[in-house]
This record gives sequence, C-alpha cells and structure tokens, in this order.
Amino acid sequence: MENNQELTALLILPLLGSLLSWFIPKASQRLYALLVSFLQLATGIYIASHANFTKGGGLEQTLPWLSDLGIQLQLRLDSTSVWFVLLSGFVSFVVLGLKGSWYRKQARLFTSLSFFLIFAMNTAFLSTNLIVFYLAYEAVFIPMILMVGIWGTNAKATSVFRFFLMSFFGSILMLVSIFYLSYLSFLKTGNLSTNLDDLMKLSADSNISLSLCFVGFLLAFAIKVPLFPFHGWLKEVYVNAPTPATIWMSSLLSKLGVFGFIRFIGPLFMPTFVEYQGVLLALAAFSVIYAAFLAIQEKNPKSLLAYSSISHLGFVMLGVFSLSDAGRTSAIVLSVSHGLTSAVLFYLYDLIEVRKEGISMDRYSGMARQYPILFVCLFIGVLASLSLPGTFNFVGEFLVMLHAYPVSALCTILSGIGVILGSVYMLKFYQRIGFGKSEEMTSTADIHGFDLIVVMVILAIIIYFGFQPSIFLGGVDNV
Amino acid sequence: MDWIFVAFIVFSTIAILGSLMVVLQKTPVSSAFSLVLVFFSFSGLYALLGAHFIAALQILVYTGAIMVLFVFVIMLLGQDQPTSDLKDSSLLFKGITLLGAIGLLNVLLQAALSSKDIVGKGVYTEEKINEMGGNLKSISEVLFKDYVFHFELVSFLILGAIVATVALAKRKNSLSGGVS
Amino acid sequence: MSILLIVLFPLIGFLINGIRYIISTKKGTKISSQQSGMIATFAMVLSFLVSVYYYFQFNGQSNEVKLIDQNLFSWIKIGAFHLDFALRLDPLSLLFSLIITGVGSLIHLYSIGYMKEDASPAKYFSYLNLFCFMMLNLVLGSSMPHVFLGWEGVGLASYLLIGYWNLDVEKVMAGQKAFVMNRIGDLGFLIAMFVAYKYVGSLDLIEIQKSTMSPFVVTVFTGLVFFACTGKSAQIPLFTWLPDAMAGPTPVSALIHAATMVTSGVYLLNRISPLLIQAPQVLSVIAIVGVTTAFIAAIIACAQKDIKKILAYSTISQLGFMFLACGVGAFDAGVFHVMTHAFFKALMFLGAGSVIHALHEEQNIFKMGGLSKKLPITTITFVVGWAAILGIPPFSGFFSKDEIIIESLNSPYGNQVLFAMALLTALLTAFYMTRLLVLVFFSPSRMDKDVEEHVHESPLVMTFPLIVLAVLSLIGGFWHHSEGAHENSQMIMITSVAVAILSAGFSFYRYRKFDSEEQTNNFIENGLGINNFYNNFFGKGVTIVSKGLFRWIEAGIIQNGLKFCTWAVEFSGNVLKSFQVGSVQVYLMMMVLLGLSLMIWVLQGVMHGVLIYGK
Amino acid sequence: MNDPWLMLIVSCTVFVIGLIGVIFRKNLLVVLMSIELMLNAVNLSFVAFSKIHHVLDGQINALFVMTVAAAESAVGLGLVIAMFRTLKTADSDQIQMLRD
Repeated sequence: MENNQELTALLILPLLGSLLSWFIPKASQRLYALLVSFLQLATGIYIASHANFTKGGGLEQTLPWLSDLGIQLQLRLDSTSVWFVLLSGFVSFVVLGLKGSWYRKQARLFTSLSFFLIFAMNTAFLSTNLIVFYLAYEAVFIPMILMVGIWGTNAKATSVFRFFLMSFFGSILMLVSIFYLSYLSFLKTGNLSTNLDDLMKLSADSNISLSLCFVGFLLAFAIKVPLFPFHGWLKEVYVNAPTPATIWMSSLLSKLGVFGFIRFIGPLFMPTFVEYQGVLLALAAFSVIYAAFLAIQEKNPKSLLAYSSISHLGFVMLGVFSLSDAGRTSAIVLSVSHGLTSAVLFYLYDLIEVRKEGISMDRYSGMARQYPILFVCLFIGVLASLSLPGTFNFVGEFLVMLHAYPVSALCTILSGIGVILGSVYMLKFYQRIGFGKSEEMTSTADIHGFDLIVVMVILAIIIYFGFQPSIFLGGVDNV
Repeated sequence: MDWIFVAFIVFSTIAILGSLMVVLQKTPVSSAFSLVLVFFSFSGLYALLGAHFIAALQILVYTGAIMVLFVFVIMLLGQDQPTSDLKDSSLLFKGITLLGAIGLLNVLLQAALSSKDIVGKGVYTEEKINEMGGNLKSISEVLFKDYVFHFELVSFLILGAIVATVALAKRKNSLSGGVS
Repeated sequence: MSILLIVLFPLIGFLINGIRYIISTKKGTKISSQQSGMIATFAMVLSFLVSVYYYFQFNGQSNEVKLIDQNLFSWIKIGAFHLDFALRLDPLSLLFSLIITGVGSLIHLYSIGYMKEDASPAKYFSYLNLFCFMMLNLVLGSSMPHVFLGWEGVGLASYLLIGYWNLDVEKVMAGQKAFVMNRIGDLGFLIAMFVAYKYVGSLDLIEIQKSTMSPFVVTVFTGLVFFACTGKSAQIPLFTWLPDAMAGPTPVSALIHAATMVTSGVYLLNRISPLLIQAPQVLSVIAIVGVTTAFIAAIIACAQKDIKKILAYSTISQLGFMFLACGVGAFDAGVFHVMTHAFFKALMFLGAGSVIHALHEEQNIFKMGGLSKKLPITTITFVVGWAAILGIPPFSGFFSKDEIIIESLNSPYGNQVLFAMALLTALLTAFYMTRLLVLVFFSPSRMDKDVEEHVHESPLVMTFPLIVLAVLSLIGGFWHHSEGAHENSQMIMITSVAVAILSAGFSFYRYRKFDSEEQTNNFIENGLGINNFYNNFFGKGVTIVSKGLFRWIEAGIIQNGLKFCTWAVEFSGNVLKSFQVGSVQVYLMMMVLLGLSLMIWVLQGVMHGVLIYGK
Repeated sequence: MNDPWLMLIVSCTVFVIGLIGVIFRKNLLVVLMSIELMLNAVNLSFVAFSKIHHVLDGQINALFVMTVAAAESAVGLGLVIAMFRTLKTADSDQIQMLRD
C-alpha cells in the first residue's frame, strides 16, 4: 500500500466543481458540467493507472482531522474501490450530458448538487474511516433528495419522504453500530479509533459478539441496495425522480450498498456473516425472482426498469454473499456492468420519453420504425440487461452464479429462474415500446450528436468487456 | 445584634417584598417603582458585602439608566392602565408553575445552605483588600489585568446593542405596511 | 489458413450489412436486396470454402490428427478459474460447419430473391449473418461458455428473425415465445456448467468428456444438458415454440428452424456422448422423449392446414428421430440424420417458400393445388425432398432414417417399444408428407382466380438453391457408411420402406381429388392442447403469480408497511406538536419544570462533589 | 458581614419570584422587569460568593452582568416597541405568528 497525495484530487475536484458552478453563466452550465466531470474521470483514470492493485495493493492517504476522537480522513484506493470510483466518474460524465428540464430550471443548482453528490460518493467509496464514510453516506442524500424534490414529477414528496425515512432508519442504526464498535475497540486497545483497520481486529476476537452491530450495518446497506424486504422505497423514487437522479440512484447509489457490504461488513463481521450466510443467500435469490415477477406485471416502463434493477442487484448480492474472494470480485464486475447497463437504459428511455409521451406497457407504441438507431441501441442495452453472452453483464452474472453454486445450489438455481423471467420482462419492455404499429408520427429526429456518441461508447464498453473482462478480475490473482 | 445584621434584615425584607410587588402590581408603572425599591435595597446589600463599587454601579446603571428607560417606554406606550393578565391564566397552569417554583426554591436554598461551611481559599481577604487600598482599587487591579480582554469585548456588546436598538427603532416605515 | 476465418466471414458480413443498414436509415436511402444479399452470401460462401478446405485437410488423416485448437484470447480469468476464448475443429464440428455454411450459403442466395420486396434487406441479411456467426461459434466453441455464447446468440438471432416483420404483434410475440422457451432450456445449460465446474474444475469440453465424475453427478450433468437441448431442439416438453416460429420469413424457417439451430441439441448430445454412455438412465429418457416427440408431432402434423406448420411439426418429429438415435447410443446415426435432414428439410421449406411466394403469402394447403404445372422446378425438387423424408431408397433420408430405426431395435439401449413407435412415426410421416405434396401440387386447384393468374415460377436465384439441395438430398446418403449390419437389418429396412410406401399410397388415394377443405380435428390441430395448456398454465400462471405478488406482498405488505412507517412518524410528530401551544408562558413553564428535574438529577451528584471538595 | 451565605437565601428568593413573574405575567414590560429581578438576584449571589471564597472574580462578573443587563433591556425594550407598533399590544400571548 503506497502513500499517495493524489487521492484528495478525487475529492477536491468535484467539490470545487460544485462551488464554481455558481459563477458560470446559466447557458454554459451543461458544457461546464461535462468539462468538470471529464476532468474528474480523467483524473480517476490517471491515478488508477499509476497504482498497482495486485495482491491487495493500492493507494492510501491519511489526513489528520479529529484525531482526538479517532477520526481521520483516511482514503484508500484498492481493487475494490477503484472500480466504483471510476464508475461514478464515468456515469456522472454520461448523466450530465443529458439534456432536460434540469438545465432550464435552476441550472446552477443542478450542476452544483451533481458535483456535490459525486464528491460525497467518492468520499464514501474512498474512506476507510467509518465515521467519515457515514458522513459521506448521509451527505449523498442531500443532493439526491433535493434533485427529486426540485425536478421530480408527480408524487415526488411522498416518495422522497419514504426514501429518506427508510435510508435514514438504516444508517442511524449503522451509526450506533459504529460507535459501539469503536467503544469496543477502545475497551480492548485503549485507543479511540474508527478506522477500518483497527476495528477489523475485533472480529478476530471470538469472545465479542458483534451480531447486533452486524444487523445495524446489514440494514443500512440492504436498504440501500435494496434487498428484498427493504426495497419498498425504490420504485416510487425511481419513477418520480428526474432521469439523472434515477441513473445516479440505480448506477451508483445502489452500488454504495454493495460496496458497503464488500468493504465494511465483510472484514468487520466475517464470523457473523458466515453464520447468516444461508438466510442472506436465500434473500438475495428471492429478491431476484420477486423483483422479476413484479417487473412482468408492471405497466410503467420506468417502474419496470426499477424492478429489473432490484432483480439484478439480487444477483450482485448473491455474489457478495458467496463470501469468497472470487465471488466478491464477480459481484464487483456485475455491479459495474449493471451500473453501465442501467445508466444506458435509463438514458435511452429518457430520450424515448422526450419523443413520445405516455408510453405504457399496456399497448404497443411502434416507435422502432421511426427511430431505428435509437432502438438498435436500446436493443443492445436490453440484451446486456438480459446478460446475453458476449456482454459484460454475462461475465458478471455467470461468474456470480458460478461461484455461488458451490455454496448454495438451490439459491443459484432459483435465481436462475430470474434469468428466464428477465427475458420475459425485458423483451416485453422493448417490444411494447418499439414494435407494433405506431399511431402518430412526430417530427423529432432520431438519436444523434452527443447522445449517440455517449450511448455508443457505453455499449462498446459493455461489449468490449464482455470479451476482455480480465482487467476487472486482477484483484484475485493471488488466490 | 450588631447594626450590620439589622441593616441586612431591613434591606432583604424590602428587597423580597419589593420584588413580590413587582410581580403582583397591576399597573406597569407601579411595578417599575417597586423595582426601583428593589434596586436600592440590593445596592444596600452589596454595600453590606463590602462591594462598594458594585453598590454604586447598581444605583447608577439600574436606577439611573435602566429604570428611566423602562419608565420612558411605559409612558411612550401608554401602559398606565391596570392589566388583568394575572387572572387570565388557568388555575392548573398557575398551580404547576408555583409547584415548580417552590421546588426550585427548595433546591436553590439547599444549595445555599450547603455553602455555609465553605472556607474561602482566595487571596482577596478583607485584610488584603484593605491593604491594597479598598474595594475599588482591588477591583480595578483585577479588571484591567486579568479581565481586560473581556472588558473590551463587553464594549462591543454594548455597541451591538446600540446598533440593534437604533435598527429596531428605525424600522417604523418599512414595518407599518407589512405585517399585521 | 485458420479456423478463425470460418467464423470471421459471417461476422464481417454482419457488420458490413449492419452498418449499411444504420447508415441507410440515417440518410433515408434504400438499399437493394441484391447488394446486401450478395455481400452476405459471399461471406457465407467464403466461410464454406474454408470449411471445405478443412474437410480435405482432415480427409484421410487418422483420428488423432483431426483436431485443431485455436486459442484466440484469454476470456475470463479469475482466481483458479481460467477460460480461453478458443475455437476447436474436429470431425463433428466440421460436419456441422459444412452444413451451416453450405446450406446457409444456399439459403442466403435464396433469400435474395425471396426478400426482394423487403423494406430493409440489409437488416435481414445482417441478422442472417449474425445467426450463422453465432451458430458457428456454437459448434466450434471449445468450452461450455463459448458454446453457450453461440447457444444464446442463435436464440437471439432466431428471435430477431421470427419477429422480423415487427409491425405484426403476433409475430413479435412468437419471437418472444421462442426466446423465452429457449431460455428455459438455457437455464439447464447454465446449471450444467456450474455442476461441471464444481466437479471437474474446468469448462473445457474435452476436459469434461475425459473427466471422471461420480455416476450421480454424471446423471445430473447430462440430464441438465439434455434439458437444455430440449429447449433448443424443440423436444417435449419445450417444443411448442417451433410451430409459432414459422411467423418468420420462410428462408429463416429453413435455415434456423429446420437445418441448423434446432439441431444444435443433437450436436451437444454428441459432444458429451462419452458421458451419456455413463448415464444409462438419461439415455433412456432421451430415447423416450425423442420417440414420443416424434410420434406426437407426427400426429399433430396430420391435422395441420398451414404448409409451414406441417413442415414445422415434421421438423419436430424428425428431431425426435435424432434424439431417439442419441438415446439409443447411435450418435453417429443422429448426426447423419442431422445432415440429411438439413438437406431435405431445407429443400422442402425453400420449396414451400417458393410456393408461398408464388401465391402471394397464401399458406393454407387447402387453398392451393395443381401447382405442378405452374411451378415445375419447385415441384420436382419438392418431390425429391418428399422421397427423402419418406425414406425411399436411394434418397438420402432412407439411409439415415433406417439406420435410426434399426438401431432403435438393435442397439443395447433399444427395445421393441421404441422400434414400434419409430415405425409408427415413419408411417405417419409418410401420410402427412404425401398429403402435403398431393394437396399442394397434384390435386385439383382450389386457388382463388386472381391468385391463380399470377402464379409463376420463382426466379433462378431461388430455384438454383432448390436444385442444389435436391441433388444433395438425392446423393447425401452415400457419404456415410454404416458398419456392422445386423442380420435383421435387411428385414427392418424392407418393412419400413414398405410401411412408408403403403401409407403414402393411402394418403395419395385419399387426397388426390380433394377439392374442399378437410374437416380436421380441432384438438389435434391445436397441438393436442399442449400449447394451450402451456399458455394457460405457465403463461397465465406467471401473470397470476406476478399480479398476486404485487397485490399481496408488494402492495399489501411492503407498501402498506412503508405507509404505516410514514404514518407512525407523522403521528408522533402530531403528538409532539400538541405541546406547541404557541404561548410563551407555557413554554417557559415547561422549561422550568424540565430544568428543575435536570437540576435535581444533576445536583444529586454535584452536591456530593461540593461536600467532598469542601472537606 | 460575617455570614454572607444569608445573602444567598435572599438571592434565591428574589430569583424565584422573578421567575414566577416571567412565567405569570403577560405584559412584556413586566416580564422584562422580572428578568431584571432575576439578573439582580444572580448578581447578588455572585457578590456573595466573591465574599465567601475571597476572590474578586464574582464582583467582576457582576459588573459584566450589569452591562449585559443594560444592553438586554435596551434591546428588549426596543423589541417591545417594535412589537407594539405592529400588534398594538404588549401582551406575550399575542405573539403566535410562528405557530403552525
């Protein structure tokens, strides 16, 4: 683990972007946002490319903060966090290019909130100090809720309230657990610390039962992911949020939960984790099927995508809960691929919605004939979502199931049924929008310009990594 | 029974009765005058304690400045009518409050009683103060050495109060049309 | 020369046509069918030539040499799991490549004529090339995930081509049905991979073949693979998608749903044949499923009116034969039948396409008749196909089919029941194929007048593939030499041919003068109700389950629970709000009371402290 | 004065009376006066403790409290005037605008 001063750049850049956006004229906000997020992505890639992640290596940076309370700004870029950080950079670049009401109404606020969100997200992904992680984890809410509140539609207030309530419930329990853990560590070592490395030593001590703390963390992250009984908030928020917020939620926010499982729950509570593995695997598998079933009967395309998101995240969790290094890496692969896929699907759906209002799964809209390129892109996105071999998602889902199978054959087979159901609802989604006879013709042009380039790039990445995923799999070479 | 104790009894009786009158009088003007009575008796109590400087200030600041302000405001607002606000509140409310107040008094008095046996450990005994040249000199010694920074800060506080008062008084035109 | 070229040419064709399609939609220009078709066909022909090159390479070599591995790149490498993206050519995959590229080229060629009027031929041909690319990946893949790539890829191409005319919702739904039912089978494939990885530690097909697993694991593994095959090869229980898949353009039906994709199940069973031998239970299940499928599909075919549906059920039936062959351990016979079937069934589908084309999309055989005079080439070639499927010597079908029938009795896994069923199926096959032939080509015309006037023979670009396939159907049988004839094989051969001819004769007699619509049994025509059963049981079942889950669990428990939580928060807020009466005095009172209680609580301790301090 | 702790009793009594006045009275002028009472009571105890402990800090504090009290009453009376202007009353229960 080498010490590196560059990591703060990943935090400072978005923060600066957030502040400076207030001084940029409204008309050039989109350009500015793209520029800053591109810079951010480039910085991320630059830093990541200079690090050596094999054998648990990475970059680390410690800045003193409230050292008396055992709180430090400890950042770590390792083979787990690097993909999430890069994903956040990439997705934000994609999302900020999307035109919409958010660039017409209070554009400065939107850009500012966006970069603040990225800042908080990156802090959460990088920090190994639990308190700092918690702060960032909560800070993510602020821009998220404001975005839904300001640019959202219909029942935004209730949905946001539920979202906040559930997430806050979980994270408060996590905070209490963090305090308790640091208290325990204080009792044991005499030093007050909330650093992951110090707290990790607790789980080795078999005398200390950490089940309650485990539950606290579990709830916080399971709500965020979300896992089956905790997914109630998701649909309404996804539907009512403006598209950038939806993409952020499905691509990044849910990954924050996954990341929490991998980064914190795994090292902190391994013995307890193993104890509850069976239940959790069952929950993950059930999530997959349950959400798939719900997606089938869904009439609103955006809700359908929301449920499909839950279903796919069930797979991710299956990988995490297999509790092996390979399973974890597979889960990361699937997380990244799902992040890209859902980003592109929501992105394209936004483009479709702009072209035609009132799309429902009840009838055929017949848009494919009119916008052939848009629908070619959408189809590839749908295929990726079906995890057809040759796409990045297949690699992830295949590896996840491959590594979950030895742990629990039943759960793997059950979640496999989700694959079948996935083809039912995703094809339905595509067919109902694209096929059939279209009633009226509008004059809006087919996908073009920036949108086309962005979508093509993501799709190219999805296909490229479908065949060359090795860059993601390096982390477990030493197994 | 030395004269100091007698003076103490007199002053404290006036103070307590006066403060009761402040609370119970119906017209604000009477309350204000009762308050003047209280201030005077407090000044006497300070003098009994040997805090002559504070005693003088008490007269100057409270009776001279604050009370004038009060009386001036009462006149300005025309609050010379007796009010019945004491009777307005419900009996339950009064009961609970009185009970609480008596409880508080009980606690405070216990605390006061417990300080009976305290033996002072500071350096400023009566002899020392006399040696230094009296109360005023010893206070200024402490005030301008140890507390000079705080003293300066207080001037800012007063400045702020002046500005605030002026601001409040000047808002006549802007406020009259807005709220009501 | 490298085997990569075999798969590369279709890919290039796919990309060229795909990009041309996108550019044309962008610019709004129209692409001619000839151009796109020639590109696609050329790609396939090149691929075919490479395959032929390897055929001559392999010819005369010993069996050990007949294996070429080509490692393209490292695909997935994680921990102990290492997977290469590698192609492998051996006699089995070479045979399949030859069929795919050879028959594929012909069908591409045929499509140029067939899709002449189509709006977006570039799209169509890019899909066809995509299909061939995926199919070649399927047969040339060296590891199970690679095969799976092709396996899912052909399903995708099949979906796209079935629903090619996507303005028609019915066709789209047929495509979806095919895709989803295939996916059900694919789940078996996936799990088979997991089982293999768990017990073998590798997914390379040769390693799996050579591995020694416990009998139970072998049974599970082969059973799962077989389940996957039933999906792709339209066997019981997953066969109902194939008749619906006829919604696609006819060349597609010929290529995908007759010659190549549906036979991939047979390919896969052959691939794992060393393991199948170790699992006799699975073998017998395969045989039973195969022969039952063959029989049931034949019965259903007898009552069909749609020319393509008859051919579709006939395909299912013939696939059943192939599975029967695999099930009785006669894997070679199965593969042989795949080849001959590819020839004659593609021929018949293309012939049917020619008829449909001539009659302007008319598919009901009772609205045809007497076409032999107007479509001479089509008729002659179709007759060849008919003779082949009936198993009349020396047509190709005779050799392969009779070998299967013989093996079903003689092989160590065969028995009389299988044999009897197979024979019965042959009888039915002869009946319904003759019915089709007679009603379409020889009986009195039942066509509408205006349709009849426009009937014309297809152009050369369509008849040429017919002729080639007819020749292949005629001579294809001689490529395979069956060894070790039993003493009763002569007898069986004669019996089966006799049965076929008798049945055909009866059918000919019955339908030769037919001039009205036949009253067929509705139950049989609708596929013995199996399709309806699936629709009602699984189709509606899924809907009911999903609606039920939504209604009872999602809306009932989860959403209401959430509502309750929000309500509880609001309620407690309201309760606390009632303390906010808006009177400063009350607030003060509360403050005093609270302060007092805090004071008492704190002072308890402080007073002790003071006392101690005092002392 | 040899028993300064007796002053504390006076101080406590006056304080509680002032408190009762703050709570009971609605006329803001009287409330302000009661607050002055309380401040004075505290001042007295400061001075008394200064005597008890032989330190002068108590008296200094009393000085500061006086200044604060002066500032407070000036601002408070200003507020009362401002309020009287808008609401035409000096009763505390009329100030409810922030409720609900």
